[in-house]
Amino acid sequence: MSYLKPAFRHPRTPKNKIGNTLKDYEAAMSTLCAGCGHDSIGMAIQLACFELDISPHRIAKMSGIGCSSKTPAYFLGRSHGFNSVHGRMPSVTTGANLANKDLVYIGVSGDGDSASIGMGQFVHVMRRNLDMVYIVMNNGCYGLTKGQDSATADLGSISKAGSVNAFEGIDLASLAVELGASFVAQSFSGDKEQLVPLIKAAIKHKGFAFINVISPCVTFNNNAGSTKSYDYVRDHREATSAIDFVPEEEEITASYAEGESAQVALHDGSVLQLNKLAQEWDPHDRLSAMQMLYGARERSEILTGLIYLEQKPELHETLKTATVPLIDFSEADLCPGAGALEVINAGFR
Amino acid sequence: MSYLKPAFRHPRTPKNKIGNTLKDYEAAMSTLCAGCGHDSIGMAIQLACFELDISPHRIAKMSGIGCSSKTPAYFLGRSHGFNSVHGRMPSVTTGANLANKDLVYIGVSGDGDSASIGMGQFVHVMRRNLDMVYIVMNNGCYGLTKGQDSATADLGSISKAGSVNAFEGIDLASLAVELGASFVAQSFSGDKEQLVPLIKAAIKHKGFAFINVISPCVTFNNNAGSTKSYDYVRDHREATSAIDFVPEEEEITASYAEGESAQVALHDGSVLQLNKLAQEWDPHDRLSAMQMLYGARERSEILTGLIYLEQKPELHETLKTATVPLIDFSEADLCPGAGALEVINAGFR
Amino acid sequence: MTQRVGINDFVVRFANVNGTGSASANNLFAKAIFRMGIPISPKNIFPSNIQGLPTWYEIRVSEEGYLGRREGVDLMVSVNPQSMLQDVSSVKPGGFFVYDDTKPLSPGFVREDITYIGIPMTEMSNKTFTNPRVRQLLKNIIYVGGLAVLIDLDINEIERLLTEQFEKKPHLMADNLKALHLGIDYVREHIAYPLPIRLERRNLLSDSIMVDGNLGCGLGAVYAGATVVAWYPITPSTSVAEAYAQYARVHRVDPETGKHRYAIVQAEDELAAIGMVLGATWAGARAFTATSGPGVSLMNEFLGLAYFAELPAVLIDVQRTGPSTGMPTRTQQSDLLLAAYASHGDTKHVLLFPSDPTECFELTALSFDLADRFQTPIMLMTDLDLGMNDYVTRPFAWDDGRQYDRGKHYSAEELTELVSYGRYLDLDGDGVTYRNTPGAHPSIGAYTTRGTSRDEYARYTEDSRAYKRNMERLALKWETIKGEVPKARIYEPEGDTEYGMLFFGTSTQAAEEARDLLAKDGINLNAIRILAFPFGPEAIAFIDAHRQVFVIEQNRDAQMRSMLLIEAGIEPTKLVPVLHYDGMPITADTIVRQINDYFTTKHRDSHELSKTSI
Amino acid sequence: MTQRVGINDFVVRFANVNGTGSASANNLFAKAIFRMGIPISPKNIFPSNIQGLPTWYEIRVSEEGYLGRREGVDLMVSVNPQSMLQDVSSVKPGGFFVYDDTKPLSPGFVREDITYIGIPMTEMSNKTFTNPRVRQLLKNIIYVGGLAVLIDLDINEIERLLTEQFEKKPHLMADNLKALHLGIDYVREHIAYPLPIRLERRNLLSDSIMVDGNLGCGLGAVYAGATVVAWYPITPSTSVAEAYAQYARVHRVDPETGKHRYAIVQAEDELAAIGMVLGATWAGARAFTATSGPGVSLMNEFLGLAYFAELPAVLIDVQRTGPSTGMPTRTQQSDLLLAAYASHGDTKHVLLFPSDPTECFELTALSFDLADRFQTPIMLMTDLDLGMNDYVTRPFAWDDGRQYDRGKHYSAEELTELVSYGRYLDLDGDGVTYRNTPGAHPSIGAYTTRGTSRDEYARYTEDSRAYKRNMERLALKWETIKGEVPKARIYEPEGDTEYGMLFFGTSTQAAEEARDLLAKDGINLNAIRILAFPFGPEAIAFIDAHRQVFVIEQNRDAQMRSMLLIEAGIEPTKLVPVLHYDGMPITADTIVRQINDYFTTKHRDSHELSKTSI
Ligand SMILES: Cc1ncc(C[n+]2csc(CCOP(=O)(O)OP(=O)(O)O)c2C)c(N)n1
Ligand SMILES: Cc1ncc(C[n+]2csc(CCOP(=O)(O)OP(=O)(O)O)c2C)c(N)n1
Ligand code: SF4
Ligand code: SF4
Ligand SMILES: [Mg+2]
Ligand SMILES: [Mg+2]
Repeated sequence: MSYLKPAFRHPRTPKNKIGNTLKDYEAAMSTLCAGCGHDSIGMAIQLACFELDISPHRIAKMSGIGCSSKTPAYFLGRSHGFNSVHGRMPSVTTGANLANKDLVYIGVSGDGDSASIGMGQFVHVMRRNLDMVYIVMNNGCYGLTKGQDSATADLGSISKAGSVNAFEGIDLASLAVELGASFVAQSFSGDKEQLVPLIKAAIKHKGFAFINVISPCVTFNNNAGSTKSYDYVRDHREATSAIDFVPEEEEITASYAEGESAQVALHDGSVLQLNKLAQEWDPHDRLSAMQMLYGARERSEILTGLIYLEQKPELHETLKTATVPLIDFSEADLCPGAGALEVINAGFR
Repeated sequence: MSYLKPAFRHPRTPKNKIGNTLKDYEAAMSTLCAGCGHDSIGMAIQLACFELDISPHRIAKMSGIGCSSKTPAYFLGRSHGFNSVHGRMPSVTTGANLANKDLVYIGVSGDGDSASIGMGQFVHVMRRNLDMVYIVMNNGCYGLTKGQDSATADLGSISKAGSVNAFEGIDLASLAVELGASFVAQSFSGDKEQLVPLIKAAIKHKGFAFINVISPCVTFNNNAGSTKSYDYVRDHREATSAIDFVPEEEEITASYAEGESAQVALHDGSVLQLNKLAQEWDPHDRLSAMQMLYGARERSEILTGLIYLEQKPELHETLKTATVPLIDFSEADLCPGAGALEVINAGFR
Repeated sequence: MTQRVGINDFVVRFANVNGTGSASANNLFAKAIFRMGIPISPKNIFPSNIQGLPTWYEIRVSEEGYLGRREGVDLMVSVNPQSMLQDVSSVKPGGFFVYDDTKPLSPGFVREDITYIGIPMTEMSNKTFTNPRVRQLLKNIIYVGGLAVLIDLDINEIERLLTEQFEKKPHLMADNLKALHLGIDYVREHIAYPLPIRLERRNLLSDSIMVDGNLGCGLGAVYAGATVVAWYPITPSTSVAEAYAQYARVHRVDPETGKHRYAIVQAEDELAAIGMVLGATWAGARAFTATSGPGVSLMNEFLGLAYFAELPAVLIDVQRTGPSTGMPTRTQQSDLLLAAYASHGDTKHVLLFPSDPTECFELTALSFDLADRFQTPIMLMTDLDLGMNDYVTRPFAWDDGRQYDRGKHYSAEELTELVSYGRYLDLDGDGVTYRNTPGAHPSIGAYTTRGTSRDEYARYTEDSRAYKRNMERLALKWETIKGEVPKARIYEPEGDTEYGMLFFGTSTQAAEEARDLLAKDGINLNAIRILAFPFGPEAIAFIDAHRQVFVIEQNRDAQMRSMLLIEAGIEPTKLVPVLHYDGMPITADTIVRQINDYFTTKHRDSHELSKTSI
Repeated sequence: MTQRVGINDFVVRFANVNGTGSASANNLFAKAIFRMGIPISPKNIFPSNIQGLPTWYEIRVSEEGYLGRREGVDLMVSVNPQSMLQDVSSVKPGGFFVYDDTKPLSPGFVREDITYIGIPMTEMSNKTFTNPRVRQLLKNIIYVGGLAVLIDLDINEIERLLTEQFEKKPHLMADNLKALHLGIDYVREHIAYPLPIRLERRNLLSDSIMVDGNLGCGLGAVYAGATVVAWYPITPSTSVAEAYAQYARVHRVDPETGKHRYAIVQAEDELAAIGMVLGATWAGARAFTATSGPGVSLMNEFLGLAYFAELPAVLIDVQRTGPSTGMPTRTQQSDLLLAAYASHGDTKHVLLFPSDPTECFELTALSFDLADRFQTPIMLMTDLDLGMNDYVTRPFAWDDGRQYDRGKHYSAEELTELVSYGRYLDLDGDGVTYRNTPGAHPSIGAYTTRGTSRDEYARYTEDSRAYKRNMERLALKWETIKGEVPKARIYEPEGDTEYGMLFFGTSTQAAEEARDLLAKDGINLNAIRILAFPFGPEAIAFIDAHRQVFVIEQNRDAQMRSMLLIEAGIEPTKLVPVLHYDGMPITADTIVRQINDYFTTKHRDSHELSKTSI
């Protein structure tokens, strides 16, 4: 499937099943640097939502602070957004989701936002398996504050200013697997073919869906010697598989030789079709996912594609909250009333 | 080697090589609950320092907030201590160590202190490979605030109040391995035979040495159904190996069958002698350490002993700071003086 | 020696070891007095650890209804050898010292001016019971029995309370009764009773309840329709979330499906807790957090976001003794300045000051209305004394006709009818603008909430004028709020006087008593109790109308006075600080002493305090 | 049309797109004027993004030495079509509008009352250079050349500056010179020059330097012997740490071993940054962090610990426009209240207020002495305007005879001679006690630093009296500090007047100018500049001596005025707020306008502002 040819076509502007054009998923002009990877990711999000026939107003865009966290201003203009404070998007999204479980929560963050100041919340939102899509636009640097190394910068990576990073980088994907994220993928802002189906699957996944997207910063970290430059990533990426997102109602037609492909069912019945699978990789096995990641790291490869997927209770299931969103309960549903208070008073006499 | 019989003996009170008795390593009476695991860990720390012949005043005790973080008041009374704020011991220790690299930094923390509020700092102190010993006194609950589940409480573990923990616990040991901690071990407050040599090795290790010590909370989390109770831990622990700490000057005498034992050299030439090794475990291989931990978890075992060890630059090496502690530089060493300022001024004219 | 005499007017203090189960015995004792219809105020004075350290429980009995703390102990019940020396010395001359004479009293503990009463509690308990834990627990019930006889506490009330408590555990009941009567019998046989300080039934409290403030807060949040609670454990606020949970489990669980109409998250820290609250209110729910000083410090950045992005939030700050970790199990009113101006930049926050558990309930419930109406954080400034001690207080009340005030908020239908929607458009000229719920309308109303500056249509801007317009509107909103928060309570004037006293929260009971005491000494003071910040015009008018106003508060730096100076344009010499900050609840004596000092020294006209840093 | 006229007295503004290399061309232009010995003050007005949005660079030229911002542009250099409409309208009547006429000016941009000067910068650049990036960069140099001719800027100075800059890159030098002369030649050939607003060499600035405040801070920290720096990037403070690093690399690296006599850690966030600073000072080093409002909010809890546990720390707060994320690239003085009373409980913190880069250097260096002397955080309250803009200022100076004042601190030898050591024993009666260095002495001096209450010997205690003694000592220390922080600067009295003005930090330049302007109008004001909080007696005396004092500050809520009310017992009506808070640096005009308004309206005697919430 290609994102360039939506299944449903219209003489002029293609519309999706709910009658929206791609334009309905667009927003204000980006003010990021021309060529910034983040903008491509925003476009991929738009496209995924368009193709999944989600009404924009049922999507909530959540972010922290950084160039990456600004992107919600540049995609999905008809969705509500919450551009919060630095590193705290996970908690804000948790609260929002608890209040209204029926929106699609798409959180975008940066590597500074998530791996430095936001590390604590990042870890804990995974632990709670909050039902959301969490995309880190990972450029190995602090774009908005002019290019300092971030905690995901690889050891030895050279910044535009010429300094060599002396610390080991945090691998967000393996960290997510370790911490029990129920959907973990990795991709590249320059690879829409892979990114769009991954975002779709992430949206359809019930639980915490993490996508670590390498997204080069053209202004501060796209130089030779940087391991987050367009060139470097293009040369070093290695996919776990080719990937197709198949909506629930479509039939899966392609057939592949045994052992080379797999189908991963998502919560609502849609399917991720994985082709040309990497050897010895079982997307449902944590340890196998870890091995893939460690192996790739050893070979200086950037592993992309789906990495790990598991179905387990998301936060509302864990907390046993009502099926109806909490914001839909009326005063009558919530307030025990004067009568109950009499009984309560009596208990304190 | 047994902690009950120090090598050097004295007719009455045994003294160590620098002429101190164990008493010189003791402190005020504990105010923790009788039987609290934390007190045993404090005693193990004292013993390790005594047996390593470290002068107490060259040790700095660092902690956050919690019952665990109070323990520095109850061990090593002749060492300076810094009982900081909740979850922030790592940053305080980082600063102290940068200022004076020549002290032995022993940080103690709780699972609430490290895995919840302190997660961000915990992650980053590992990334920096700060030269310190970091002990989490892990009881799966918030002792000092009366027993709430902590983030390390296992899924399904039952608290004294009878509630069943609905969240997956964070495995601090595998997290530490994942994040590049250069020394990772796990132990049990009730097992001094294992704990004391591990603490000694951690002190001798140059870099970040993490020991996750299961330390039951007798008051709030020692009941049946808790996976952090004395009984549960005793029944479920599984050691990676038996362990002996051999100071640098001693000769290693014991001999073991090939493949069943290993010697791990520490920075100063002392050695950890590992006997009855677990199968397929290489303490120098991250992936192997991960596999051990994941395997144990699957079998509901608590893996104890040394888990992973690596030599890599600690923070001072990374930052290229002077060999002499920074606090030892005088004004003359630090201030460029009036002459230099003239040159600087000229540059701004 | 003259023994202290008094009917329904004395202070009993129990000296125990924490973690030994004394709390429930002491509560039993207090509750029985309450059931006799006599006003009491119990205070728990406990250490910041879990087991083995001294802990005290102090009950003031006051038929006159003075429920502030009072210094000095009339009757000490000493069950803790660790603190015995200190306990002996805190008894007032003529007072009584009940102790466990299983072991003889050491001569160092003997004072000539108090009466010693030995009861061999341990011995009796050990003789009668076998299980060591039970022995320890029932030793406490033994002294309750003994005391009952000594001070004429109605034994039927105690037995009735035990019956209620052990309804479902009859085996425990028997042992408890046995222990109770061991104590009763021992005193009846060996000691002259009753003491000159004793109780007489009064039935003054037919309607009152006895409950702590944190319960009031948690219950108030359930009643106000809060559905999302995010918190991080910290003494003394923990029981707020617990109380909410307790009542939500009863009243908010669907009996058929077992599904919850609420969500409680124990967050990873306070930053996350307040973040969750803001996410939840943004999405349209009512949400709150409860914490104490260190938590408020950590929430600073988010509080600024909430102020500026205009998000409702309710924060219950159960204050404890600061700064820093301070004394976590002691009380203080010292987070005022922090809370009022939390976060960088120009910010101001609404504070409410409850002074008893009933107000905790009422003002918590009101907080949610105010938060929705003004789209800003509302902080309930309670404290350890109020939050964790039982108070005899008016019963909780709820008017079933009351409706939640969700403030200015467009429904999807209303949005459809708008020509254009501007989230920050001040349509009514009161600085308060219209929200809408994310997801409600397919095409109108979507905007991005942010902490950066934006125009009336919520569009990002760095335009100085748009920024300034917004800041001016926020200042206007602040003016609007002044008229809408609970008014200060002005007391009936006390004769003709130019002097007033101003207080709030848990200083109320002691201040009221001090006022009466001073009046008896011929010093008349008018009085006002502040219920909210910002201050309403009535509070300013009160101060303006007096020559001098004593501002009574439980902190070192006269923080309420500072806020009055900043916000109300009051001449500093007018406001005389009366301060108490040692971590114990304030007493009437302290207040009387400081006010008397003021009048008897030269300070009268140009008091020093107002000129120095206080 | 009358054209604006003026020698060495006008405002030039450059309208550029950020990320296009205009900054260095504009700096070149400014520096060349500076080299002619004419006072200037450049201001960068830049967006909070990295590339593609409008950015302005404004230079005020003022022979009289008025270096505050001035409103209105005399000469606009428009190189950004995006903002052209706005740029046209901000030119004063009679002013000049230089633009790139590669494309014709759209008629909508034409005003009758200003003079348009077209220079085909893009065309010339594209014709001459091939590489697109070079074309963009050198277009900027072209307009510098053109402007030089227009306003008589000394071309030799520009060439000399280029030579210095490209000393090691001769190939760049040639292109730059070529571009410069393209501009020069074009104007000489096509346009009547010079304009009526123009420059004349004055050589007034023989000793002065031109530098920004953040550099001053970073350099000051190197000189003061700071060895540990922990920070987290945030605009506008980032360049403080960068400046420190830059000078440390030169002056603190052992030439033989390459080892550093300093350690800089980019922390994971601001909480960690301040934590590291406290750890370092605890261990005996001098350490600092630099941040802005959001960072200070996050550091609140640690600041309370530092106050209470008495740990030195230096925090450089480069303030920006709040609240919340606010306008990150605009200036404000609005973190004052937060900083002064940061953290829960009773806390007070020392603040210093530099007003130029030289003072940034001096006061940063002093901060380390004060922090060590008083064992408490010292916050340097600078701001974006001062931190990121170049100022013409006195040269940095250092007295080689000066010695670091490490405060009360026992050496190992002194410890040995002590009978007993109490970390918090007030031996000198000034509230300041004796530290020692961990690890220094084998048996004496070890104690535990903590945020919980403790006695004089640093032993944990929950004793109310010990707690209170400690809090009283901290209050006493605060009194001691008042006499030791830099005194306010009182200006030469201006005739005979009952009125005064009070200002601090970056309001200084505009306030001084306003004072002169008002004096010309017959309104005489005495003046005082605050350099530190707590306020010294000289500041209070100044206010006491005047009938009315205008308090000038760059925030909405009159925060400095609030602090004066709280701390100094001043009658509120006395302090008239003069406020500016739109994110742009304050101007003399704004101040003059507000003060004039005050005198021309009824406010004079009972001004409203002081009675309402401001
Ligand atoms: C509390 C706080 N600290 C620091 C900052 C300054 N700041 C803004 S963005 C940013 C880092 C952005 O890095 P990243 O998240 O990787 O986003 P990018 O710009 O690279 O996409 C920082 C440190 C801030 N806004 N708030
Ligand atoms: C900022 C802050 N939040 C909350 C608290 C309250 N608090 C004290 S100890 C503690 C948790 C302790 O748990 P842990 O670290 O596991 O230590 P333990 O007592 O179990 O040894 C908490 C939440 C605090 N002191 N500071
Ligand atoms: S600075 Fe980097 S991350 Fe930011 S917008 Fe530009 S290219 Fe993107
Ligand atoms: S409460 Fe638990 S952790 Fe705390 S001292 Fe007691 S047993 Fe130990
Ligand atoms: Mg980044
Ligand atoms: Mg714990």
